[in-house]
Order: sequence, then C-alpha cells, then structure tokens
Amino acid sequence: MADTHERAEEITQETLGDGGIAEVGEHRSLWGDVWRQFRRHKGAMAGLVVVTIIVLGAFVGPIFYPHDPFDIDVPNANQGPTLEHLMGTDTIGRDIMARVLVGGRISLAVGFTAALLGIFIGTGVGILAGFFRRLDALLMRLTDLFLALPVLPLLLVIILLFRDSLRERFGPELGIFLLVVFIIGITSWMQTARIVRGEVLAIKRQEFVLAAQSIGTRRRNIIMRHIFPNVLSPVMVSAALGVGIAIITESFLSFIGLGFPSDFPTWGRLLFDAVPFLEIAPMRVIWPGALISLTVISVNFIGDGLRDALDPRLRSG
Amino acid sequence: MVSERMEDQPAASTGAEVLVGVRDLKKHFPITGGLLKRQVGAVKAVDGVSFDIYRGHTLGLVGESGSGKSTIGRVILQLDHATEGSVVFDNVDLTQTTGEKLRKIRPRMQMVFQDPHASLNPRMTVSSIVGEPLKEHRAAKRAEKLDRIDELLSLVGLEPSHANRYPHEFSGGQRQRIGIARAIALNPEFIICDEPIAALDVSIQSQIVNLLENLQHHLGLTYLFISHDLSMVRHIADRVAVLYLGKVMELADVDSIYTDPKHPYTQALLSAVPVPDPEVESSRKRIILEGDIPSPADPPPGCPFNTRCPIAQQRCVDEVPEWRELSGGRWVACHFAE
Amino acid sequence: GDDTSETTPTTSGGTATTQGTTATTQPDVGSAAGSGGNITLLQWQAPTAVNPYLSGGTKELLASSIVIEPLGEFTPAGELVPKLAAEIPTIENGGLAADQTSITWTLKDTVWSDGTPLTADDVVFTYEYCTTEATGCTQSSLFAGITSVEAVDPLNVKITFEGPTPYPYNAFVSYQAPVIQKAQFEQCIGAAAAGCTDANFGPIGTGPYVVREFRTNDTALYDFNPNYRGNADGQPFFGEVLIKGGGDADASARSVLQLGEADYGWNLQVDPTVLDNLEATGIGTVFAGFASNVERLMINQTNPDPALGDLRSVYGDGNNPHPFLTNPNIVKALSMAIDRQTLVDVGYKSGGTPTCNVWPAPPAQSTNNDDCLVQDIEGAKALLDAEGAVDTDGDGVREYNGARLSVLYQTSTNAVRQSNQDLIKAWWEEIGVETELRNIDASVFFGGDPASPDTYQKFYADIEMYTNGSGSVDPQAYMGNWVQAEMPTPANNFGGQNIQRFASDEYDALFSELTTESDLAKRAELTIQLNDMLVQSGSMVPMIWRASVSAYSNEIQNQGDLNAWDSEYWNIHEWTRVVG
Amino acid sequence: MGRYAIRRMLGAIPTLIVISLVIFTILELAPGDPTGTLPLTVPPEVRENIRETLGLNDPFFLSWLKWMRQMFISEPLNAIESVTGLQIGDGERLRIISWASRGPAVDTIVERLPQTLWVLGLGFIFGIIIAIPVGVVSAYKQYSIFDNAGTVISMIGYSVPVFFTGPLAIIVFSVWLGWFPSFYDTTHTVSDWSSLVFQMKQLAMPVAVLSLFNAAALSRFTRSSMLDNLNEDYVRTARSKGLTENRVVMRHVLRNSLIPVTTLIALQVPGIFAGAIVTEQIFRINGLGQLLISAINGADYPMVQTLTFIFAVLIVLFNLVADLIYGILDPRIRYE
Amino acid sequence: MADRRGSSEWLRRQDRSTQPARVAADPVLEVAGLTTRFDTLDGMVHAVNQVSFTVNKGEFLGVVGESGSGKSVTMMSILRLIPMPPGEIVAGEAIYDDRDLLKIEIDELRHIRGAKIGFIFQDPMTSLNPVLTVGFQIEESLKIHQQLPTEDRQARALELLELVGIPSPEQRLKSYPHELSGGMRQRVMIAVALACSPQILIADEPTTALDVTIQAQIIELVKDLREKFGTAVIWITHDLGVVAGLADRVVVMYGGQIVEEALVGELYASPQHPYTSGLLGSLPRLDQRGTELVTIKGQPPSLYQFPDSCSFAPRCPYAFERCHAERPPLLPISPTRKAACWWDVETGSPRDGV
Ligand SMILES: Nc1ncnc2c1ncn2[C@@H]1O[C@H](COP(=O)(O)OP(=O)(O)OP(=O)(O)O)[C@@H](O)[C@H]1O
Ligand SMILES: Nc1ncnc2c1ncn2[C@@H]1O[C@H](COP(=O)(O)OP(=O)(O)OP(=O)(O)O)[C@@H](O)[C@H]1O
Ligand SMILES: [Mg+2]
Ligand SMILES: [Mg+2]
Repeated sequence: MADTHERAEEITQETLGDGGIAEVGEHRSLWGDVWRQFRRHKGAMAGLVVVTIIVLGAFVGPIFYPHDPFDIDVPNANQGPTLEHLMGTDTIGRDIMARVLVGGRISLAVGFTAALLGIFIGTGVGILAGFFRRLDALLMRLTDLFLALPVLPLLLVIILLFRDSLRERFGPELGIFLLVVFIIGITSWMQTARIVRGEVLAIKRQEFVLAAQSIGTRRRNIIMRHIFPNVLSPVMVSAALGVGIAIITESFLSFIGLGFPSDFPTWGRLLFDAVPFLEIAPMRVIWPGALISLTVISVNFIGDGLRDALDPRLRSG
Repeated sequence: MVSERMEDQPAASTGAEVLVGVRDLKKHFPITGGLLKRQVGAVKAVDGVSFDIYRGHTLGLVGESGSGKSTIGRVILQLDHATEGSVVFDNVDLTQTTGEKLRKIRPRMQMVFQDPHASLNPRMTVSSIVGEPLKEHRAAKRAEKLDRIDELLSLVGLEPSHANRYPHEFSGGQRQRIGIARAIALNPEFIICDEPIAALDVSIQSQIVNLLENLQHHLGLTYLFISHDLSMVRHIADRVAVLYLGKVMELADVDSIYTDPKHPYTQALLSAVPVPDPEVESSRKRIILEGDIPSPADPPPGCPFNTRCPIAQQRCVDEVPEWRELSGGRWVACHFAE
Repeated sequence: GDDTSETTPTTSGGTATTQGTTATTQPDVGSAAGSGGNITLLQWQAPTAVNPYLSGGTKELLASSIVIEPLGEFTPAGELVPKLAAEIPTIENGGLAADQTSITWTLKDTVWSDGTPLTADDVVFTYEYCTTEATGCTQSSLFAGITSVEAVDPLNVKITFEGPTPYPYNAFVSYQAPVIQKAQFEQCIGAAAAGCTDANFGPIGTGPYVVREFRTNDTALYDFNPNYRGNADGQPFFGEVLIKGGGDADASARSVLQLGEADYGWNLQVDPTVLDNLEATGIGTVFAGFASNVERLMINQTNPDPALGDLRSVYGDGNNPHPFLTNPNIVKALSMAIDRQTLVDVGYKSGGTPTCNVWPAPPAQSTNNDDCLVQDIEGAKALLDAEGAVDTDGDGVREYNGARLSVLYQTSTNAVRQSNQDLIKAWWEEIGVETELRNIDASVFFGGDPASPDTYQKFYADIEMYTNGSGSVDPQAYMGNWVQAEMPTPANNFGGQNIQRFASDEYDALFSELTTESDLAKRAELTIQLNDMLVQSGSMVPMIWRASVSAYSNEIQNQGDLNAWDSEYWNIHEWTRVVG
Repeated sequence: MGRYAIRRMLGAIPTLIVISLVIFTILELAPGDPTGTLPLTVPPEVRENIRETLGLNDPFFLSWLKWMRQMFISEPLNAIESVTGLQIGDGERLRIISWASRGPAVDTIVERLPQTLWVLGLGFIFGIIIAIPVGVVSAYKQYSIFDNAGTVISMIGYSVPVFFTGPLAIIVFSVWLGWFPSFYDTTHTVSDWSSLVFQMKQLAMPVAVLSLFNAAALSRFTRSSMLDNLNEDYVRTARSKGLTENRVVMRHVLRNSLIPVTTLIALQVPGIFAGAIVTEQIFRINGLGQLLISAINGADYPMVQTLTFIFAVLIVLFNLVADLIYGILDPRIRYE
Repeated sequence: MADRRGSSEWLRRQDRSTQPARVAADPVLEVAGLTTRFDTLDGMVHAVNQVSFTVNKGEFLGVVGESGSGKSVTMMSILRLIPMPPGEIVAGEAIYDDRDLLKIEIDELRHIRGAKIGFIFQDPMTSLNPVLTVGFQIEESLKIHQQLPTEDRQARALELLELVGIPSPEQRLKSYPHELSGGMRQRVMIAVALACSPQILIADEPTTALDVTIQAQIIELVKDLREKFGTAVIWITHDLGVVAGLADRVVVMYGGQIVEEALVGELYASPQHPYTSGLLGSLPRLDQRGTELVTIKGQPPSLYQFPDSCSFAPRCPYAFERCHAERPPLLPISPTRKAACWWDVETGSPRDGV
C-alpha cells in the first residue's frame, strides 16, 4: 500500500506536469440541475403551485371549514351558493364545499397511491424483463396479456369479489380505497413496464454496466445501483401522468357504478351525482369537474416539466 | 493444430512471461428467424483467434469497425461467454471459471472503455464510481477507502476535491481519467483499453495516452490496447495484431509491422492512414480497397479478405489461409506472404 | 264477435266493475286503425326478448304486452276485466265451479295476427309450454296448483285445480301470463325453447301490434295488427310503435319532458327536484300509478353474527334469535324515529306516499298502524328507555341485555336508497342506535346466487331495505311469503320469501284461513289482520308506498291512469295523439 | 410481411386462450346471478329451475370447453354458412346463447356492430384528423400561442371525463339550441339525402365528444414525436437541399413522426372501448359498450364472455395492424 | 527550421500542378465578421466569434479544429441552417454572388442552398431520411431547383450514383438508407449534395464516422469529383492528416475563432500559432517512440463568456500579460497567411507593430 502511495505521488507529478486539470466549473448536483431546469418551465411551476394549493385545500381545508360533509339538513336541501354554503347544498342538504374538500382527499390519495402502485409494478416488471433475458419473453407476454385483457369486466368482478371482504378487514372506507387503488394500479402498469424495459435494455448495453460487471459487482447491486437510478427519469414522468390517469379512472369507476359507494364523497362521485342537476345547479357539476381537470392538467404540466428537466439533450453536460 | 504451434511461440520470440493466452477463441451471436424463431445463422463476431499477451507489455489490436475488437475484449474478461476456445489468464482457464471463483479473479483484470460519457453512471458521484470496486470486494475499510479514492484520483491527475461531483461536471478527458481510476482501483495486472481515446479530442488524446503509459510503467501493467488509430497504436504498443472480420490477419512486433507489413490487408490499412504532412501525403502511393467489409453474419469462404484483396486468387476463395509463423516471431494468415 | 263491453263480472280483487276504462273519449270515428303515425316509447332498460315466459322482467313483459294478450287483465284500479275472454268466470255466471276446484274460460272469437283463429288449444298449449320444466319458464308459479288445462271446445277451456281455490285468477291473467300461439311455439317447448329466437323475438299475437323488428336490448319496432279485433273501431290509432331502450332514467325523462323527442318514458326513477324541473317545461306530464309496492325495512329476527359461521341468519327452530331486534318495542322505536314524509320528499315526491302497512292498497288498507306516520324521536327514546335499552357506558350507543344497539343496515346500490339510508342513519344515531351502512350491487343483492353472501335472502345483516309488492291484485300469494315454511334456510338453498325469518304459528293459522275463504269482504279483513300482525311483530317496518312513475307527452291522449297492476301499455290500442 | 403477420396471429392464439380462461375464471368467481333481474315475485323454485336450464350449475371447466367449442367451431361455421348460403354438416350446432335474450349472442353482437363502428370509427378518425395537424403545428411553432393554447385545450379535453362533457353537450346542443337529437336511433337507415342529414345529426355529438377525447392525447403525442424528429440530422440535410419548410415538414418530418404515433394509436384502443362505453351510455347508442354494461349488470355471462373475448381479439388485431403499418411507414422494420 | 525546405518544395510542386486550385483571389464566398451565439438555459454560448475567411473558385479549403471550436456552426450559419432559436447570427456577412446570404429573403436563400452550395454532414447514419428511398432523396433537389421532368430526374440520379461509385445504381435508387453501409451512405450524401452541380461543397467532417479504408475511398472520390467539376470545397475535419493531403489552404479554429490561416504546406512546415504547433506536436511520431507525447495541457475553453482575451492563453506555453488582457485579431503575417497571436514564434518574442 505504502509504495503505491509513493508511486502515486510520483505519477501525479508527471501527469500534472504535462496534462494538468482544468478547473472544473462550480459544483452542481444532479437533482439541483433538474430543479434548476424545472423551475424554468413556467407551466410546470404553475402546475406545482396549483397542485400544492389543491393538496393543502383538501387536507388542511376541512379543518377550517365550518361544515361537516356528512351533516344532513333536509330543509336546506338543494340550495344554490350562499354565504353560509359557499357551493350550495345537495339533495339532502349536505354542504357541497365541505364534500368537495373532503372528496379531494380521497381523489388525490387514490390518484397518488394508485399511480405509485402502477409505477411500482411497472418498474419492477420492466426491470426484470429488461435485465433478465430469460424472464423477458414471459413478462412481456404477461404485459401483452394485460393490455389485451378487457379491463372493464375484470374491474367489475374484482370489485364485486373483494369489496366486502376488504370492507370487513379494513373498514368500509379503507377497504374500498385499497380496492380502487389496487384496481387502478393493476390495470395501469403495462405502459410503464414497456418503457422501463426499453430503457433497461438500452442502459444494460451502456458501458458503465459492463464496467460494473467487469468489477464483479453482484447482479442485485447492478440493478439497484446502476439500472434503477437511471430509469428513474422516465419513471418519474410516467408517475406524473399516472396520477392524472388514476384520478380520471376513479371518476370513471364511479360513473359506471363501481367506484366508491354513493355515501362516500370523491370528486368523481360528486361529479357523477351532480350531472343530473346540470341545469338546475350547474356549479355543483362544475366544481368537482374543474378540480379534477385542474389537478390532472397541473400534474401533466409537472410531468412535461420533469421530462424537459430530465432530458439530457436540453441540459449541457 | 494451430494452438499447438502457438504453444511455443512466446518463448521463441521474446522469452517474456505470458499473462494472457487466447486460443482459438470464437464468439458467435445467434440470429433467429422463421416461424418458430429458431436459430437460422450466426454473427461470427470473433471467429478463431489466438494470441498471447506478455506480462508488462502492450498488445495493440487494430481493425475496422465491426471486426470484433470489442467482442474479443469482452470475451477475455468473461463479460460475454465464448462460443469456443479458451482464455488462459495466469494459468487459469477463464472460460471454465464461473461464479464466485470468477468474481475473485475479476479484480486482477480490468477494462477502460471507449465512451467516457457512457462508461460512467451519471447518477453516481466520482467517489462512489471509483469506490465501487473497493466496496464490492471489501478491499478496504471505510476510512481507508476514502484515502484510497483520494490516492486513485491523484494517480490519474484529478483532485481529491472532485470526489463528490457527478460525471456530467467533467470534460471528456477528465471522465476518461475517472474511468481509468476505477480500473486501477483493485491493483489489476491486466487492463483492456477498448478504444480509450477514440472519443477524445486530439489535444486531449495525448494526455490520456501519456497517463496510460505512466501507469503501465509504474504499476507494471499489461495492456491490451484496442484502437483503430494506427498511429497511436504504433506509439503505445509493443506488438500489434490486425483483425479483420473476426480473424487475426497479422501479428508482429510493432516496428516490423509498420515498416514491412506482410499481409495485403495490413498494407492497405497502413496506406490508408493519412499522414499529417503534406509532403509525405503528396508522394504516397495509396492502396484503395474496393468495397466494404463483408457482414460477419455472412463471411466469404476461404480467406475473409478475398473480396477486397488486390492480390486475391482462386485459392483464396477455396482455402482458408493457414495461421503461420514467418521468421522473427511474425505471424500471418495469407497464402502469399513471406 | 260478441260485444263484450256489457259484461260486468265481480272479481275477488275488487268491487263490481263497469268497463269504465273505455268509457272516456273514443277516437274520432273518422280515423282509421293505424292511421296515427308512430309513437315512441322510451324504456331505458330495454327489453331483451318479447317472450314473457323466458325473460320475465317487467321490461320484457311490457314489450310483449302489446303483442300477446291474456284472458283477463287488471285496470289501474285493480279490477279484473276480460281481454281475450268473453267474460270473467265467476260462480254467479257459472264459469267458476261452486266448489272452486275448476274454472272455465270462454274465449272471444278472435284471430291471431296471421289470420288464424285463436282456440282453446292455444291456451292449453301455453300451459304446457310454461309448465314443462326444461323450458325454464319464469312465470310457472302462476300455474301452480293446477292439475290440468283442457280444451272443452274450440272456445272453452277448463282449468282444474288440486283443491278448492278461492282466487283462481292467476293463470292466463295479466301481462305476466298471456296466451301464445301453439302453431308458432309448438317446436319450442322444453329444452328447445331457448333456440327459437325468431319466436322469442317476434311472437305472433292477438294484440293491437305485431313485431316488425326486434333488436335485443335495444329497440322493438311494431306495426299495427291489421287483424286486430278493434280495427273496426279505429283501434289502434298508431300505425307504428317504437320501443327504444338505452341510457338512464334521467335521460329518458329529459327526452319526454323537455325535448319532446319521445311520447312516453317508463320508470323514471329520477331525483324529484330534477323531475319537477323538467316537467315545468310543459311538454309532458309525469304519471304515478300505485299498486302494492312498499319500500320497507326488513328486521332480521335471527342472529347474523359472522362468528356463527354456517348458522348465521339461520332460524334454527328459534334457537338463534337476534340479540335485540326480536323485541318489537325496540323496532317500534326505530320506526318512530323515521320521518317517512322526509324520505318521500327527498327521494320520491309524487312517486311515493308514507305508509305503515305491508299491504297498502285498498280494499285491505289497514289504518291501525298509522301512528307511525309522524316522526317521534322523543317517543322513540322514551320507548327504548322503557325497554331498558339505555346507554350505560356513555359512548352514545344504548345497550340492551348486554348487547350494543349497533346495526348493519344494507340495501342495493341506488342513489335514492343511499340518501334514504343516510337520513335514517342520522335519525337512528340520534336515538342512540349505532348504524353502519352498506350497499350491494343490485344484480348481486337480488341475484339469489346461493354461493354469494350478499343476497337479500342470506340476510347477513341486521336490517335490510328494499321494495316488494304483490304480483297480483289478490293478496293471498303475497301474504303467504311470511309463513314459517317460506323461511330461507340452508336446506332450501336460501330460497324462500320469509326474508326476515318471521315465525308465528298464529300468523300461519290465520293465513291458512285466507286460503280457504272465498268471501271478498272476509278476505280483505283477514288481509288487514295479517298485515297488522306482521307490522306489529316488529319484523318489518314499512315506510313508503311506492308508485310506478312514467311520463307522457302532452300530445298523447286517452291513456287513462297509469296502470301499476298490469302492463302500462294495457290500453295502448286506445291511445291517440292530439297535435296542437 | 405476410409470414410475419401469420406468425403474429399464431402467436396471439395462446394469449387469447389464456384471456378466455381468465375471463371465465373471473366470471365463475363473480357473485352475480342472471335471475337477479327477475321481479321479486318470481319464487325461488322457479329461479332454481331457470338456473338449471341455463346450465348455470355446470362445472366450470366443462362450460369453458363447451364455450371454446362454440366460439371456435360452431360460430365460425355458422358465419360461413350464413354468408355463403352453403350447408355444412347437419346444421345442428349449439351456438352461444345469451341468458338474457335467449338468442345467439353473436347475432346480437353483429347487430350492434354498425352503430358502434359508426361512432367509434368516426370518433377515432376525426380524432386523428384533428390531432395530427394540431400536433404538427404545435411542434413546429413550439411555445407559440397556438402551441400553448393547444396544450391547455388538449389537456382539458383529456382530463374532463366524457360523462361530464357528454351531458353538457346535450344541454347545450339538444336542450338550448335544439340542433341534435339527444339519443341515437339505431333503426334509422340511410336511404336518401335527408336521412343522411339525420344520420349526421345524430352522430354529431357523440362523435364530437369522442373525437375531442381521442384527439387530446394524440395531439400531444404527435407534438412530442414531431419535436424529436425536428431535431434530427436529416431535417438539416433536407433544409440544406433548399427545400421549402412546408416540404421539409410534410415530406420528411411528418412520416417519421407518425411511426411512433401508430403504436400509440393501437395502445389507445382499449381506452377507446372504455370511452365508447360511456359515450354510448350517455347518448343512448345501443352499441357494443352498452351491450357489455347491460350484460354485466344482468349477469348474462355468455354474452360477457363472448363480448370481452371479441374485444380482446380486436385489441390484439389492432396491435397487429399497427405493427404492420409501422412496418410500412418505417422501411427499417422488415418482417420476414 | 529544417521543415522550411520541405514547404518550399511543396509550393513548387503545387505551382506545377494542374489542379484548378490556387487561382489567386477569385473569391466565390466571402465571410466577414460572422458571429453566432446560442441562448441556452445555461447561458449564452458564444459559438462563433468574428470569423472571416474567403473561399476562392475551385479552391479546396480545409478547416481544422477540435470539437466544439465552432467549425460546424460557422458553416451552417452561412446557410442559416442553425436552429433559430436558440441560435442567433448576431453579426457578419457572407457574400456569395454579390448577395449577403445572411440578409437575403429566406426564399432567395433556398435557391442557393442545395443548388449553388451543397452540404455534406458528418454522420451519414442520421443525415439521410430513414424512410425515404435514396432515389427520392437525390431527385428531390433536382425537382426543387431544376424542375426537371421525372425521367430526366431519374436518369440524372442514376448518373450521380454511378459518379460517386455506387455499384448497381439502378437497384440502389430504390434502396433505403439503412440498407447501405456507412461508406455507401456517405457516397449517397455526396450525390445528394452534388445533384445540382453546386459551386461550393461544404463537407462537415464527412469521414469522421468512417473507417480508415473507407475514408480513403471517400477522399479519393472527392478529389476526383473536384477535378471533374472544379467545385470549391470546404472540408471540415479535426484530423490534421486528412487535410494535409487534400487542401490548398487551411484554416485553424479554436474557441469559436480562426486562429491561423495558411497554405497547407506552410502550415505544417511552420505553424505560427501555438495552438497549431501544439496540435501538430501532440501527434505520435515514429522517431519519438518510447518517449512521452507532447501535450497541450488543460481543457478546451468554455464558450460561455465572450472572449476578451486570447482563448488559448490559459493553455499556451508562451502566454504573457497581453494574452490575458487583449484578444489578438487575425492579422496577416505574410501575403499568404494570417495568425491571431501576440507572440511571434519566428522571433520568439511578442509580436510588435500591432
Ligand atoms: N450482442 C451482440 N449481438 C449480436 N451481434 C453482435 C453483438 N455484439 C456485437 N455484435 C456484432 O459483432 C461484430 C463485432 O462487433 P464488435 O463490437 O466487437 O466490433 P468492434 O471491432 O469493436 O467495432 P467498433 O470499432 O465499431 O467498436 C459486429 O458485426 C457486431 O454487429
Ligand atoms: N443548437 C445548439 N444549441 C446550443 N449550443 C450549440 C448548438 N449547436 C452548437 N452549439 C455550441 O456551439 C459550439 C460550437 O459547435 P460546433 O458544432 O460548431 O463545433 P464543431 O467545431 O463543429 O465541433 P465537432 O468537431 O464536434 O463537430 C459548441 O460549444 C456547441 O456546444
Ligand atoms: Mg468496439
Ligand atoms: Mg461539427
């Protein structure tokens, strides 16, 4: 050891003598760079602000809002917006604003968790398929199968099958929540899996993976250290898009009568229940509709921003 | 028969110790097709290659793109499995070694890659890149490891203060230095340099070559230096092997091959290299080869070079030329060379 | 043929009738049959077939009712009137045997739409068709208790019963049991029934219309029947009828009431506010027709505790009683806490009336339970206190004999039911009864799959809510649901209509009295007694007498009242259009 | 290419068999029951009898095999017979019978196909027709007002559920303006000019709603694909040849950009079916989507099985077609 | 100093040569003060700074410099082919045929692109449209610029393919680029560029992506073609060997500027700019085998700042104060050559008089 050290100094002298090193620019961390880039994307920043406001509104808002979303007040049913009830009341006199705020919690939670689940499955399958040649054909077949499987009847049946057992185990709210999240997750991972697989195949060919192999890095470590961090950027973009898709899917499930039960306010459910009142009380439809759209749009913009920020072509080396 | 003859080759020529012996090495990538996706052919990327690399020396490996240079490198390091043949490293046949045993040998042989952008994980800091081999082989304790990383960085001419930065903050030449630091981290005996300077600017190339030479000198390294830059190979290598379509055409010490190439392909290759001197250029006779290098999936019969060879005859199509030794430790695969 | 309009039989279902239904405006003498253009009927739940015997949902029955006809039918008021029969057979007119073991129907002289005459053989064949087991006939229960159906002569058909049958008007009466043509269905009996698509989609009938084109689950297009017996009177008025399916009740209501795209919309279970708003456009009118449908709470008399495993909600000879719901006063308190009028206002408006009876319709309408019509939260609390159901541990929920008054309250998934559930839950929690709500998809809840834990028959809950009513004007079959033999048990695969597991020997005895009583007034009195017994037992809390709700375009005339006892199209041959 | 297509089709068979098995298993597990739609007055014995006659109590594997036979042998033979008029065998074949209608499921599906194709097809085609130009212009004028507006509009189009835009369209165009009927008449046949106009009118709203939904995602994707290609070297080559911008974009960039878009279109197909289900529900078009929903609600399993299976076949087929189009657009892909 | 003789010999030989080159000052293209920059998210990239040079009729001009020195941007700016934005041509003129290419209408410029000035790009793999046939891509410029009827176009395309030495050209017309090898593709690129017999051919590193044996083929081909048509050629490369045998005159770029300009013989014999000499010195030499290579220490300059001083100064062994304070302009130091350096290598002292 000691003499390598000596030699090192010697060599350093020589190498520096002729080559030297230029000053390397100021230190910039990888994610710092991404953030710098992201901040320049106006749409993405606006999206981030809007999503933050919506999330705060949903999770903190109800604490300050005076009405309970489940309080029935039949004499005051079907009111338009008033100072008392900012968005009016529904058919049995519940405050719509309170319901929209609380509904946001569930919709957002569903959106984010389901996207996370979908991404988790997709990334897992994608990495396994891309990395292990033996699993590839099998997993890709599975992906194709899921893509070709008509999901609607599947959804129906899964919901019918497990709704009550889950309800019993986790209580009525958490049970159905888990179910909806599971269903959206299980039907939305295929795209991510394909993207990730493609990415892994490309990364696997890159020399730094070969380098790791030549060092004798174990496969587990190659995946965790080299492959996974590098597929993170498409995964992040997929995740951002996935949130929007999950929120819409939840509302779609409500529409076909499969989502949350009708006594359970989510944006999709509120929107669906209010559609017949489109003429009488248009705002009742507009509010949840607008919030769904706003969230999805914002999240999409964030996804756009992330994509740009993570695109190496747009960043100087 | 070929390998038999090769056995006594090193002793005959230089007397130096053989560190790596490659015998009749083949690497065929299957091509699948048809209704049932059966194998219908093979890309013969490396098709029967034999050579020795002497301890402390540099073997240059030149050839055109697609001739199989990188594949040879990967197969020697067992990053790809050989289809046939053996790679003997310090008396161990690597093609027969697997699992943990192979992992134990890996630190002794390393690789420096062509593309300084692709060979460093963009999501890892310099210290984790350089430290990865140490970590994987538990070669050093934590504190020692940090010292060792500093030491390695200064060995390759970088400052220890750069350890916490990411590869994208460095220029191509500096990245290549990081790659070299990683390769020497475990004190290897043998390093394969796969076109380490091809992606660098002319003004930086010489820096890296100097570094490699210095390291070799001080650490007693053995190199397989892969390149298509013939002038740089001439500078750095002791012996040179010329590869064409997965086969070695000619192997000799560097001086003889550059001054007196025996194989028509070597002759053509050398004559095609432009010389940065207008005077020489204007008086040079060029051998311009016709056509392109054939596809390794469908190599021509006989001598692989027969489709472009200016002196080819019917014999070259009918017969695979023997890999034979000429005088003075020169090896050639041509019917007509002498 | 004979002029049958004079016949005024008395039926057990109602008082003496005149043929008042056609007494209103007759179509213009000048207008020929089929000259009235087309009429569009919206049935958002579209019919899947036109054969009432194979797919016995109301939607199919409706679609077939304008093509094939029964011997007798009910008016909106519940009176039985002849259709294909010349008159309603009674003991007085000799059609019904004095010992009530057989009945003989005389047919009108009528032809099928293909021109062949209707004969007693067709009636006999209909009986055979439906009672052959392999046919899978959905209406076979209407023919229960019959030993034979014979053609006495081409126009007389005799039905013989197993024993004395005080109410013999189930077979061949109402749109549930019309007469099909033997010639057409002869090859379609038994296992072959399902394969006869042409016949099932386009039965030949005697009614005012014939099927021109039938698209399952989509549309049914009819032409007027040129051989219809009313042609001479200019009946039917419309030349073409289109039954259009698809969408939902909201969209149907809009089409009829606001856009004028259709002339009639069936089963408009729409939020009352929305419906009122649409009706205000002034293009159409909402009609409600009351039969015997009652939205009720069923109170489980057995213990549904999941810990019981296979014994869950099983009567087990009374050894498995519910911990507190077998106490009628506790159930009474629950009933008192409910403001039925509010439930109606929120979910039904004109489509419902508060009721306290299982059998809500005259003449057997009881008034003995009417105190429940006014909500009385304080009274309910007092009653619970009096029963010793008090909150001993201060968690806001009462306990009774050590059991918490905590109920699982289930129903089928449906917006109105859910809002009613929400309201009731709020009231119950006010009187200290904890309530967990649960809703189950209708196809599962009512599906009756013995393997499913979620059917209303399994009743794995404390309380469940749904609507039921009698298929017939006569209450006998309906009241028979609550005898002990009807209890769903593992032995009968949970088939059986005594859903709440109500067990009373007294009730069973009273019911058997009803099955032999032929005097109408007495029958009504017995029905009231049975009704009161059920309600007061605390095994059932009736809440809303529900109407069928449909809407007509204001252009449609002569449709009369909405018929909830029979097909809403029962008198379609009399409908006309007045433009302007 | 032909051989490739055949290979892909053969390769799809195991997938489809697995899918049919999955569908069967799921429906077997499903708690619904076809007698659930009967009035409560129908007594339990009758229900049990009906279940028996429907074959509901048959063992699961047996009914699957039976269905497979019907689907792959009886129905194709029957189709051949009815098309060619030939009689094959004795004609006594058990077809797949719907539990709800007691009629052959496939006949109903064939009956429903036209309206679904009209709406889906037009919605799809118009979606593409709108999306591609919008995507192209947005990309070419990146960050212009048009591009930004396009981004916002398409994101709204994408994020607002059809069951919101649909009723809104009905309120505006049927109720307020009275331009279009609010429901779709499946019996309407186009015979002359005025009936064609009517057909157009009744298609207008569903097609518009569906096109917008389809166009939204597609235009974004076209845009990004165009952007990728606009940065390619060959575009610079084309410009260096002196081509007009129009020609550069239309001749060189567009075709290259459409290559990945075809894959996306194929991947969208399942989503389009889902969108069609909602659209059909809202505009009361009794097509395949409505059939599926009502079959599911009525627990009409033979219908659900057949229909979902046909959907699966269509999805597989669309992917195959997309692959082939991919091959046509991109000469680098060569299928042997 | 010994090399002096070599260069004069070379000049002599050039004078004798029959090549159409070296016709004194008959410029076809005059570029002056060209300045291009890119407004990137990381800041302004000063890619080309006040570049001036001329190309004479039939002349072969070599442009050398390392990666990022602004060679491509300079040439693409002339035809306004850089992406705008982020690129911007801030100043300068490029006079061709009495018109300033940087100012004329884009439609007018379009008639020059491809027709009068042909362009060959570095990477033949990506520079051809992958989905269009070779024939189509060659015929396209004929169609645009010469409005030839279809048959003539085909005939001409065939002729062009033969000319660039592609075997069985009839079949190749229908081929797609991916069906050809790299060398063949680059030949096709040349055919595309030559389709309308341009007066100037700009070749941006046309052989960098190719193997040496193929590079030799392409170089021979361009030599031949130039002799046939008398086209002026601007050949961009970073391989000093390639221009040595090809060019009449060489321009050396560094950090977005021209640092030296000279006849080819002069340049190799006596480089006047330290960068040029460093570059030549860093090439491995046979006679110095075993010894270390000479290197230019340090890294290429950052282009994020506009050069106020000599951009090579940080790496320059001769640099003195002035170099760090003032940017040396490109000035003539002899009738045939120019250099941008404050140091005079001839005398070994700072250049005076400027
Ligand atoms: N994984 C693989 N599968 C199939 N063919 C391969 C694979 N890797 C390499 N080849 C083929 O093997 C041949 C030799 O490739 P190799 O990369 O060794 O060439 P090379 O001499 O290193 O070329 P270059 O100078 O371009 O790096 C090529 O034709 C290549 O296409
Ligand atoms: N589109 C662009 N956006 C931003 N910067 C650019 C762009 N194109 C070129 N540049 C910058 O301009 C500078 C000069 O680039 P140019 O391509 O002219 O170099 P070059 O001399 O041709 O190098 P090479 O030998 O690598 O082709 C580089 O620093 C490059 O980063
Ligand atoms: Mg290689
Ligand atoms: Mg360049």
